[in-house]
This record gives sequence, structure tokens and C-alpha cells, in this order.
Amino acid sequence: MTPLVLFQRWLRQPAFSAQVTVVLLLALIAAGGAHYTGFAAPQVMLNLVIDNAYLLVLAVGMSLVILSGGIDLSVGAVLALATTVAAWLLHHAHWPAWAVIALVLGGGAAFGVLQGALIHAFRLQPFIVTLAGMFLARGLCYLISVDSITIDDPTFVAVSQTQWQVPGGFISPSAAIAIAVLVVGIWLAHRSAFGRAVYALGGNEQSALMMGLPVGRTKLMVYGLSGFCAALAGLLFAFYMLSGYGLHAQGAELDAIAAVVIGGTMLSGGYGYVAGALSGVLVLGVIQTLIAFDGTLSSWWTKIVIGALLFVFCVVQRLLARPAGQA
Amino acid sequence: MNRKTPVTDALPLSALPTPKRRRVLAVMAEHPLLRPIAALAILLLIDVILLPGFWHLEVKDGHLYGPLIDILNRAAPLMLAALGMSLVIATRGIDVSIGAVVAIAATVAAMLVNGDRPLMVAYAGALGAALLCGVWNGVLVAGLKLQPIIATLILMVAGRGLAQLLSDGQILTVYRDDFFVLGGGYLLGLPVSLWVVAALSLATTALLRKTALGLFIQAVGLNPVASRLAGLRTATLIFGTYVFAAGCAGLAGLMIASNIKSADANNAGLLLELDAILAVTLGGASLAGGRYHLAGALIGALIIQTLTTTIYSLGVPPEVNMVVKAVVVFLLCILQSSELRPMLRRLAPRGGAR
Amino acid sequence: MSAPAPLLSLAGIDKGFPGVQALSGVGLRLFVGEIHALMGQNGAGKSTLIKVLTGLYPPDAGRIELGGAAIAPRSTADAQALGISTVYQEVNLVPNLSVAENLFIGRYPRRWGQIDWRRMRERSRQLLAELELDIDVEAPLARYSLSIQQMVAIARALNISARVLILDEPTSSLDEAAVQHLFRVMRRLREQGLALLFVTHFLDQVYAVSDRITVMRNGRTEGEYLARDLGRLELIQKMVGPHAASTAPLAACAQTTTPALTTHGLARRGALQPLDLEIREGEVLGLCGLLGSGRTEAARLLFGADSADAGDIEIAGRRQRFASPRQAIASGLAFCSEDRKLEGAVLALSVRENIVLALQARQGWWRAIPLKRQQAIAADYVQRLGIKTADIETPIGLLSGGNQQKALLARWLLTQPRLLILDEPTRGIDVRAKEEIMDEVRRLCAEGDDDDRRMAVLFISSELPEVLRCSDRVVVLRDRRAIGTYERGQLDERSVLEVIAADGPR
Amino acid sequence: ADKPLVLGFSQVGAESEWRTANSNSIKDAAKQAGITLKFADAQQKQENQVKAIRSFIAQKVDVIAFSPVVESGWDTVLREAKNAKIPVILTDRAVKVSDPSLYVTFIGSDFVEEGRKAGRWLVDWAKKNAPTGEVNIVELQGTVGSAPALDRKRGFEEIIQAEPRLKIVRSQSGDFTRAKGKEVMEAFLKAKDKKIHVLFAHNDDMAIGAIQAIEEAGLKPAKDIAIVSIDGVRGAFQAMAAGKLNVTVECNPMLGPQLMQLAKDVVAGKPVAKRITTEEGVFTADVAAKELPNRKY
Ligand SMILES: Nc1ncnc2c1ncn2[C@@H]1O[C@H](COP(=O)(O)OP(=O)(O)OP(=O)(O)O)[C@@H](O)[C@H]1O
Ligand SMILES: Nc1ncnc2c1ncn2[C@@H]1O[C@H](COP(=O)(O)OP(=O)(O)OP(=O)(O)O)[C@@H](O)[C@H]1O
Ligand SMILES: [Mg+2]
Ligand SMILES: [Mg+2]
Repeated sequence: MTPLVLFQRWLRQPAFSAQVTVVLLLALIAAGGAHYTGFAAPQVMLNLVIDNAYLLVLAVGMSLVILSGGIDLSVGAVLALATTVAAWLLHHAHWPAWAVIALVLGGGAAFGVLQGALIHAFRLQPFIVTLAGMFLARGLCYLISVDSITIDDPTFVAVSQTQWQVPGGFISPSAAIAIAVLVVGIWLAHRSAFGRAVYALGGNEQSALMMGLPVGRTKLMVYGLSGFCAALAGLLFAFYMLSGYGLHAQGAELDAIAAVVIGGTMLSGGYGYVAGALSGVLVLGVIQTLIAFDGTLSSWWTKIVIGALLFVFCVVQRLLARPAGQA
Repeated sequence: MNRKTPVTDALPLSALPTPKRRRVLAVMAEHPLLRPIAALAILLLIDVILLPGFWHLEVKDGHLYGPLIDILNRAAPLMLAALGMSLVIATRGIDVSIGAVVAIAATVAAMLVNGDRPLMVAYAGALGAALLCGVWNGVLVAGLKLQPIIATLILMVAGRGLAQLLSDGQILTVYRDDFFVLGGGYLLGLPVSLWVVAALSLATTALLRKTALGLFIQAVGLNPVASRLAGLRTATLIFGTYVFAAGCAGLAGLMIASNIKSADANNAGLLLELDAILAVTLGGASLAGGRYHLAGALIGALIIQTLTTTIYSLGVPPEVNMVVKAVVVFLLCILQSSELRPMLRRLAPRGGAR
Repeated sequence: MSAPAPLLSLAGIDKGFPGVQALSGVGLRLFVGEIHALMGQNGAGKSTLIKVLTGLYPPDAGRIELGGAAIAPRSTADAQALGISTVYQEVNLVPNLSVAENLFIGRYPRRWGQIDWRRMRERSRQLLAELELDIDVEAPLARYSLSIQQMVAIARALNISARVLILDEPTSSLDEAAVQHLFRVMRRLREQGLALLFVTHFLDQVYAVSDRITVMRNGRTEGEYLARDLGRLELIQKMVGPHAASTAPLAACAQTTTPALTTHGLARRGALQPLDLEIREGEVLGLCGLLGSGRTEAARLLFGADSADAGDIEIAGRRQRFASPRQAIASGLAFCSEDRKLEGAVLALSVRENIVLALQARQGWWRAIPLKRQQAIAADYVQRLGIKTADIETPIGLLSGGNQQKALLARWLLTQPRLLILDEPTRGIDVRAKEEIMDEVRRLCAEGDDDDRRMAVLFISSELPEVLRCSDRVVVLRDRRAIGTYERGQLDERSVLEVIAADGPR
Repeated sequence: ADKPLVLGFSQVGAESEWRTANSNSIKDAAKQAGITLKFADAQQKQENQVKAIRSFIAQKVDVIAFSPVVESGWDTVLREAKNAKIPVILTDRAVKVSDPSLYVTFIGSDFVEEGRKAGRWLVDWAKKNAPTGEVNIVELQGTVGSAPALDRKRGFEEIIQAEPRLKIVRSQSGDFTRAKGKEVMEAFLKAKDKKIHVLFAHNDDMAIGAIQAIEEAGLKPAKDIAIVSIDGVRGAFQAMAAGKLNVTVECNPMLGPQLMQLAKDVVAGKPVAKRITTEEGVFTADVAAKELPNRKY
């Protein structure tokens, strides 16, 4: 077939908009590097992953939820709850680290499954259920402690201060974990029956049912996974901050959703890639870093510039990806 | 390509309103507003039981005064926001920039008033700014076909920044009495804000009922592809809803500013969008688009405000607020679920064994 | 060949919906190694019966037995586990996944615990090859026309190793060739000892494959017959009551020579080669061709649903190119899409609202049609086209397939177009309704409107005889280009196929 | 003479007038002192502050200063700063860290102390104006869990515990905003169970909102209900001048000049005190009118 046809194929393939995102991301970084000395330094790039490890984990969970045609607003709060519970158990109850980690992860998953069950059993809208979930999780934080609790558990401290040397700088264990989670997420989404069921669900729930797919179970698992990721993100956050606090990661859910959508996933479900989460998170990270490097922006200009960059990014992405977009 | 757009399916049937019945009772039981109203009633009942002075209404310098009036007065801005949001949601959209628009409108109004401009100019300026925001959102969503949540997220972030830029991060206090009427004044014993909301909702309802807009908006929300093929101006309609929503938000901003006699760009309308969406859904609308219930959205707003006021009046310690709110919302949702009745039947001892 | 004990038997099945008693005391017997046709008018209850049988609806009463044991499946999954594989009337696949996945989702070939994409692709190709369908199995399903999607749905069902195979109007939008492939496979499965239940509205097809026929009328079993004992007319009478199906060509209506619409090299890359078409006022122009020949594409281009990238359309001397359906409608076009569910019905809206939608859209949002008038209009068409519905306020999604189709037709007839484009209008419509509808259409062509302009019709159908019977002229499409125009009577079914075949590949 | 010294400053956000004043003061002072300021707004998020600080480290600034969103959770990043040999100055809030050498000095107000001042004033007031009987206090807290809210509450309660007849009968969060402050106060006023004698607001904005609610309830703020608040922003002084607010405890945002001086000293290697408090007054209604003109924020 002619190159033209091939080109059109490429334009039409669903992966296209995701690829555009990556290209634009590189462009953004290049621009930053050209503008601010030391911006393109390897460590700065590594910091992107280190600083946003928790967000990446959230975004992976969120990707699955959104692909299944749902949404999970509770992740930020669950993250905070995870930090608070962990901190409290370590600081006040003096549990061993491993037990705390196990409990927190289990709890997060359970929280998610519970939301999933409500959504499925009562045919409730994910938006409200998870919104209420968000209130609940934040509320529980305050019940445990309104104050922020320092984590002095040796294991956590050790993890938080470990730095693994890599060419060009260092990365933190959290970053490594986040990448691992991403890989697992990608595998799940594209190579496991569960993952494909998620896509089917997002494409058309009724058909999925009529094709004999386990709709209910899939839903529970999706929200369970999202809850698990949120809890894990909470642990990473705890490593990062060495504190548990009810006000941690406010609005993180929105960041996660934004990251997923920027990564080229359709909020209506069914279309997109888990890998997009990474590019989405990095875009947000780079924007923040740009602003930090600029360092002349007042609080409000910061907001305006973030908006403007988001705008430029989404529009360019949209225009380039137009052939793939639907009418 | 347009074959890709997801469609709402014939089934699940419970998602569809069942046809009219002969029996009035049955019709009532099917009425979409029944459940929200029930929810509100239950909340109020709880108040009556727990709060002695709750129903207490007195006449203070020529107007009614009491908890109920507070709730109505406080709920007014949220009602407006919900009104706009419900149309956006009906077209499968969502607008998270409401709060930012509130801040912008409030700030602009305060600046104009403090600049000794006539009140009407201030209002015009504020609403104009708000509508501009709506146009911006509309162009991004309907024109560029960005996903609503991300498109409006842009304004959500930048909008508040703009407001702060205008006010230089200061709280602009207003000292002109005429400005305070909208959010604090009274007409025939009831808050002016309430009259405004009532007027706007009635006007909107009339517009949707008397013209074909209601039908069109539903059609576009339920099946955009089919609507386009039937000759609807889908893009224009969607654009319109965003402008309308922003307009409502602007008005809400005016109310809030007028009520606290100042414009606080940093905090005005913070997270109002979430409450608005919650109100719309509590009102019985689906975020998947299609059916809307303006009255439902208003009731939803009242439910939320009643809950908040209740929490304050009960003297619940602040750190428990969230949990209470969460639990109530969960309960309300379950109460509203169409699955509840069959489920109970199944749980009942000799329930239909199928 | 009928074995003593039926493999699957239903008895005394009741199913009621608010306002409708869809099934009352329905019985059905299915024997090993037979193809069993389920016949009945639109709304007779066929699909409902099938949905009950496969666990989508719980029956209000009645008993289902498989191999002598009572069963009560609660979901398609259950039914599949019991060995009942189904193709539902509305294509139920997921548009966002690839063709291959739609074939295998739920039963992926695995390798080391993970999906083996390569094997899946290969087996999909084989599977589709059996139906002689050669398409890119990696492309998302949404890319393909409804007919293709229906083939895929069938392929999926065939691939499930089952004892009972149920096909609800599988052929409704397939062309002759595709139907033949399908039948071949069905016969083979019969030899392998499956029991097949087959719903269709095409009598020829019934007699071509089925051994036994069960007729339903108004939610009751009218009777069960051996195909060879039951004549066509009898069958029709059993379905619709006394009524004769005319197969004689309809009287040619005084077709004018004034063109209603002319296309000049209208084309779109990858969809349609430059097309020159003249449609005259008061005529029915048939468009035939094989599946994928580009008929739908042509229609969509005419109507501005897709934008053409070459050529233009001439109406009343004005040459233009439609950027949107809206413009097309403004200049008097109407398009009844082949894809009822996605591009036609707004399922949650009432029959009334669906009917008036297009007219209201043309009148603009400001000049609303008074409710009273809407109701009058709707009631009128429900009566004229015999739409079976509890009430004009019933959500159209609750109507049977055929009745939805009629309602959509009403939507367009209501706009009194100059050119009415019908893509598979008779899809899923029963024998009698077909005639009623086509007669209605012809009548509208015949009688001019107020200023004596006659409506023209562009008629697309995969059912050749129908096209030939109703059209004044036919245009034959192949590989997305027109390869000839023929006057009425010049062609019969065979010659069309010959034309298509003869015109050697380019 | 040589290249100007670079100061990386991470601000909490722009949640209030007070904060804005604080940011402006720092920016102006930096200009005055000829220091290149790298300013990063954290939008109330600790994680953003950490990110900002790490990017300052990456940019190799000479000094890092920041007003922590919360006390805990700074060990890791501060250690990184230390390894990079960049001195760290805390402004306006302290931090809890395992190793105090992680920051050079802490300059700024002490929320607990502010709470105490408010408490002390109230105790005196009670002695004079309500020598006998219960004194019912309602409290408008700041954002739940935020450092100022917690500390001011702590300090305040610590003092009034001494006086058993001073009782906090209601306490609810007003999120530091006028709107919420007014809304909550309305609810308090409607709950008729106890008479309210005193309002203690964690910041002026909430107090101003509450004043409106009190007036709408037909009561006289500062007369029928005594009002104590904290921050000392302009609005508070106007309220006092109008006789609607009894007292505000100053919390000085004008840290700029001191901060710049410190930065210079630290870089120059001069010894600096570990804790530098800013002088902060308690302003009552009678001094308000006179003080108002020379309030810069
Ligand atoms: N979910 C439902 N709710 C209400 N009524 C329904 C529902 N499903 C089917 N019906 C009604 O039951 C009757 C039988 O419908 P069904 O789809 O079984 O007819 P059918 O025989 O399949 O017709 P067709 O040949 O057009 O497909 C119709 O009158 C239809 O309106
Ligand atoms: N045999 C085929 N091989 C490849 N693609 C096909 C085939 N048949 C149909 N298609 C796809 O379907 C579309 C063409 O079908 P279209 O509906 O336009 O043809 P048609 O003449 O209307 O036939 P039908 O309506 O029966 O599908 C194109 O998108 C094409 O990619
Ligand atoms: Mg059917
Ligand atoms: Mg077709």
C-alpha cells in the first residue's frame, strides 16, 4: 500500500493522540531547557518522577476506572487517610512497619471494593458515590487526628532517605515502585482478560453484559484496584513526607483525572491507554517545574500560567489528533 | 468515525421511564421528583426532632427571620449554580469552572461598585465577564471538541488566578448599600435572592417547555449522532448550555459578594462546582446525560444546604462534619436507588424466588 | 428427523411489561439437529421470548427445560455456560475493541496466563473466512458498517461451542452472498447435531434452511409446523391473519424527467469513488450492490453526514456541497439510516418525541410544535404505519425492532422531503409491514405536494428482490463506484449479480 | 559588588489578605536589598512546597526560605538541602524535625502565643465587664487541621482554662473566610439554647463575616457580644474604628526586611539566633482609629 495510505492509517489509529502527547511533552521540556539553565539537567528530569511518584500511582488506578466508564473522586482522600492511619499506627500504636503497610494496602482495596459494590448493586452513579467516599475518607482522617503526625519509624525513614544512584543522578524507591505499578497496570489493561473486560465495559456496558462478561465482578475489581493504588500512593506519600495528615494531597483526584485525560484517555470510557497516565503526569510535573524555575510569578500569575499552558497543550494535542477524534 | 460515539442503550430498562399508567398513584410513584423531595423531607424531619427552634420563624424589621430563611438564603447561590450545571450535564458535559467564574464575577462587580459606577453597570460588567467565561468554555467544548472536564479545568485554574490578579489578592470590601440588596435584602418578607432564583428557574423552565429547547437538549444528551442526523445544531446547543451555566454562576457570584458585602477572590465559590454537581445528581439527573430535572436540581441544592446548616446548628465538632455529610449522602443515594425496592423484596423472606 | 424428546423446550412462558403483555403462555420445542424458524409479525414477541430464554428477562411464569432438566439462566453468561449461544437482534458488540477481540472477548486464547494476541488474530481470520468476510481484524469494530458488525456478531456466536444456537434476525442487513455463507455454516452445524433457532422475516430464507417453523402472533404461540407441510400463503396467514402477499411489481408511478437531485463527481477518499447520479422527481431509485459496496457511504455523502472532498450536489439548479445534515434537510433531503440504534432512535425519548424530532429541528427551537399537534401527528403515523406500541409516550427503546424502524420512517415522512434516502428501511420489518411501508412510500412519490412537487426516493436494501420490485430505476454499485444504471425490468436478481461479477476487477 | 545572592522562597499560597501582604512584603524587601528572589506559590499543598524546594536545590540557589504549610514532614527534603549545603530559613511557622540543624533559623510569629494573647485579653475583659456568672464563648475555628487553627485554639484554651466560668459553648470551622464565618455565626445565633457573650475568631475575616451575621440578628457587635480575633488586617481596624470589634491580636506579615537581612547574614556566615520573634501588638478598639492610617495591609 502507498505511503499515503500508511500515513492515514497512522493518523486514524487510536494510539495516535497518545503519541502526540509524548511529542508535545518533549517539546515542552526542550523549550524549558532552552529557557532556563539547568532545567534539562538529568536530576531535574528524575525529580519529575520522584516528586510525582504518588500521582503516577493514583493516575494508573484512575486510568482503569475511567477506561471502565466510571470515575473515582475518592483517591485523594484515601491517600490522605492512608498516610494518617499509617502515621498513627506507627507513632501511637507502635505497630511494625510491615504490618502497617499490609493493613493500609488491604484497607484501601477494601474501601474501593465497597464503593464499587454500592455503584454496582444499587446502580448508583460513580461520581456521587466516590464523592461521598471522599468526604468519608477525609472525615476519618480528622477523627484519627486533626494534627499532622510525624513518622519516625526507622523503616519508613530509611526508605524515605534511600537514594539509588542512576546515570545522571539518583531516584527514590518510591519512583521505582511507581514505575513498577505503571508496568503492571499496562500489563493488566492490555494483556489480561480483566483488562479487556474493563475496556468492553467502557465501550458499552449493556453489550458487555450480553456478551456474557462478568460485569459486576469487573466493576468491583476496578474500584478495588483504584482504592489499592490510592493506598499505595498514600504510602509513597508517607515515605515522601514522613508525616500523616488529613490535609495531604488535597485536590489530588483532580490532578489524577487531568493527567489521565491529558494522557489521551476518553473520560466517557473505553478509549485510551494506561501508559498515557505517565505522559499526563509528566506534563503536569513539567508545567510545575517550569514555573518553579521561572520563579518570578506571583501566586495568581502562577495559576494563570498553569491554565494557559494546559490550554495550549490540550488545544495543540486536539488539533493534531483531530483525524482520530470523533465528530 | 461518528459510529464510535457511545450510545445510551435500550436496556437496562430501569434506566428508562416506564410509560404512563392509568392509575394516578402509580404515576406519582414514578414521578422523578418524588425521591429527592422525600429525601429533603426526611432531613427536615430530623431537624425538627433534634433542633427545638428549627421551625421558629419571627418577623424582624419587616421580614421573616429564622433558620429556614437562612437555609433558603444560603442555598440561593448553590441553586443558581445547580440550575446552570443541570443543563450542561444534560448534554453529557460537566463544568468545573463554576467556582472560578463566581470569583471573577464577584471581583469585577466589587471593583466597579467601588469605582463609583452605578449598580447596573457593575451588574452588567460582572455578568458580562461571566458570560465571556461561558463563551470560552463553550468554544473549547463545542468548537474544539475538548473533553468538557479538561476544557473547564483550564478556566477553573486560570479563572481564580485572574480574579486574584484583578483584586491584587485583596478582599474588596464594598460600602454601598444598594449593592447589598441582592444577597441580603428582603422583598415581601422573603430574601431577594430567593425571588431571583425563583424568577430565573421559572423563566428557564418556561423556555425549555414552551420552546423545543428542552427536547433538543435531551436528544443531544441522549444520542448526539442521531440528533445531528435529525438536523439539530448539536454544537450550538452545547455551546449555549455552557454560556448559560456561566451566566448562572456569575449571578451566584453577585449574590455571594453582596451577601458578605465584599468580594473575596481567594475563596469565593471555592469548590462550589462539586456541590452543584452533587445537587444535580441528588435531584435525580444522570451524569451520562439526557434527562434533566431543574426542580430536582434545586431540591438537591436545598438538601445540601439543609445538611450543612443542620451540622452547624447541632454543634457537631468540626472534625466530624465530613463523616456526617458522607454518611448522609450515602444514605440518600441508596434511598434514591431504583434497585432498592427489588433488593428489599429479594431480601424479604418469601420474596419472588427467581 | 425429529427426535423423540426435544433438546430444549419452553412451556407456558408469560412475560409482561408495563402496559404490554409481551408473552402469554408461549411454548417452543427445539430438537437436536434441526433448524427451527421462529416467525411472527413485528412485536409478536420473538425477541422477548429469546431474551427470556437466555436469562436477560426473568419470565413471569413458565418452565424452561434443557435436555430434560429445568433451567433458569439469570444472565447471558449462565446461558452460555449451559451451552446456549445467542445472536441478539440488535448488534451487541463493543465498538471500541478490535474485531478480533469482539470475537474472542471472554474466551481469549491464553499463553502463560496472558492473552495470546497473535493466536487470537489468526483464529479470527479463519473464523471470518468461513463467512468469506475479509476485513482487518485489528481495526476497531466501530470502523465497519452495520452489516459487517452483524457478521462479526454471528461469527462470535458460531465460535462458542454450544448445543443450542439462537439467531434473532441475523440476516436483516446481509446481502445475498453473505446469507448463503451463513446458511452453509448453519447446515453444517445442524449436521453436527446442534439445535438452531432462527428468526427472520424473509420467507425464502425460511424455506431455504429451516426444517420446522413455530409461528407467533401477539405474544402467543400460533402453532408449530413442518416447513415442508406449510405453504407460503398459509404461513403468512398464520402470522398476520388472512392477507395475500403480492410479489408482483408495483405499478410504475408516473415518473417525471425533472431531476430532483443530481450529483457531479461526488466523492470521498476511502469511501466513495466519484459518483454521478441523477434522481428524478417522483421516482424510486434503487441502489444495489454487495455488502461494503459503498451504498451507505454514498447515502451519507448525499446527506452531508460525511463531508465530500470532491464534486458537488445540484438541487433546483443550485450546485452545493452539504457541510452538515442540517443543510441537506434545509434543501429538502431526508435520510433514514441503516443503523437504527446508533444513528436513528433516541432510545430514552418517547415515540412521539422521536417522530417529531426532525420536523421540529427544521422549524427551529423557537417555533415549538404544540403538544396537542405533536400527539395528533404521532397518533396518526402510529395508526398509518401500524406501529405496535403501548402508548405514544412509551420510550421508543421499549418497542420491538421493527416498530422502532417504522417510527423512524414516520419521522422522515413527516418532513415531506424532496428526496427521501432510505438505507435498509425494511430492516427487521415483517412481510406485511414491508408492503405497507413501500406502498406508503410509492404513494408519496405518486402524489405531488401542494405546489405539485413529487418526492423522489433513493432506496437502499440488501434484499435484491425488494429493490427490483419497488424501484423505477436501479443503480448498481461495486467497490464504491457506480457501474451502471438500469431501467425497471431490464434486470432481474440473477442479472444484477452477473453485472456485478461480470464487470471484472480493476 | 559580586553577583547578587539568590533566595528561593516557597510561599504557602494566596488564601488570605494576610498572606498577600506577607508575599508583597517579601518581594519588595528583596528588591530593596538587591536580592534575586525565586518565588514559588504552593497553593496550600505541602507536596508542592517540597517540589519547589527540591527545584531550588536543583537550581543551586544560595538560600532557601519557606513558610511551611504544616509542621511535620520536612526531614527528607531539608536533609537534601543540607547535603547540597544550602542554608534554610523558616518564616512564620515552625517545623518539627528530628535534627534541628536542618534549618538555620526560624523567624516569625508564634500562633500559640497569639492564642494566649487573645485569651489573656479576654480574661481581663471578663474581670471588668462580667465579674460574675458564666461567660459563654463561641469559637470560629480556621480550616480544620491547619497549623494556625490548631495552635491558636491551643493557646487560647490554655489561658481560659484558668477561669472556669469562661466556657466555649460552640466551636465550628469557618475555613478562615468571611462567607463561612458569617454562615456559621448565623447558625450559632439561631441555636437559642445558650446566650452568647463572646466570639473568638481565629482570624479577622471570619470575625468580619460574623459581625454581619450579628447585626442582621438585630444585636450590637462588640456590645451585646464581645469579639476577639487575630491577624490585625486593615478590615479589622476599620471594624474596630466603627466600634464593631473589640480587639485583634496582631500577627505581623511584614517579615520581608528581616528575612532579607537574615539571608545576607547567613550567607556571609555570621551567627544568627535559632529563633527570631517579630514584635507583635494587641490592638483594642480605642487605639484603632489612631492606628488605622499606618496599617500597610
Ligand atoms: N423492555 C420492554 N418494555 C416494554 N415493552 C417491551 C419491552 N420489550 C419488548 N416490549 C414489547 O413487547 C412486544 C414484543 O416485542 P419483541 O421485541 O419481542 O417483538 P419481536 O417479535 O421481536 O418484533 P420484531 O420482529 O420487530 O423484532 C412489543 O410490543 C414490544 O413493544
Ligand atoms: N467486505 C468488506 N471488506 C472490507 N471492508 C468492508 C467490507 N464490507 C464493508 N466494509 C466496511 O464497511 C463500510 C462499507 O460498508 P457500507 O455500509 O458503506 O456498504 P453498503 O453498500 O452500505 O453495505 P452495507 O450497508 O450492507 O454494509 C466501509 O467502512 C468498509 O470499510
Ligand atoms: Mg425482535
Ligand atoms: Mg449500508
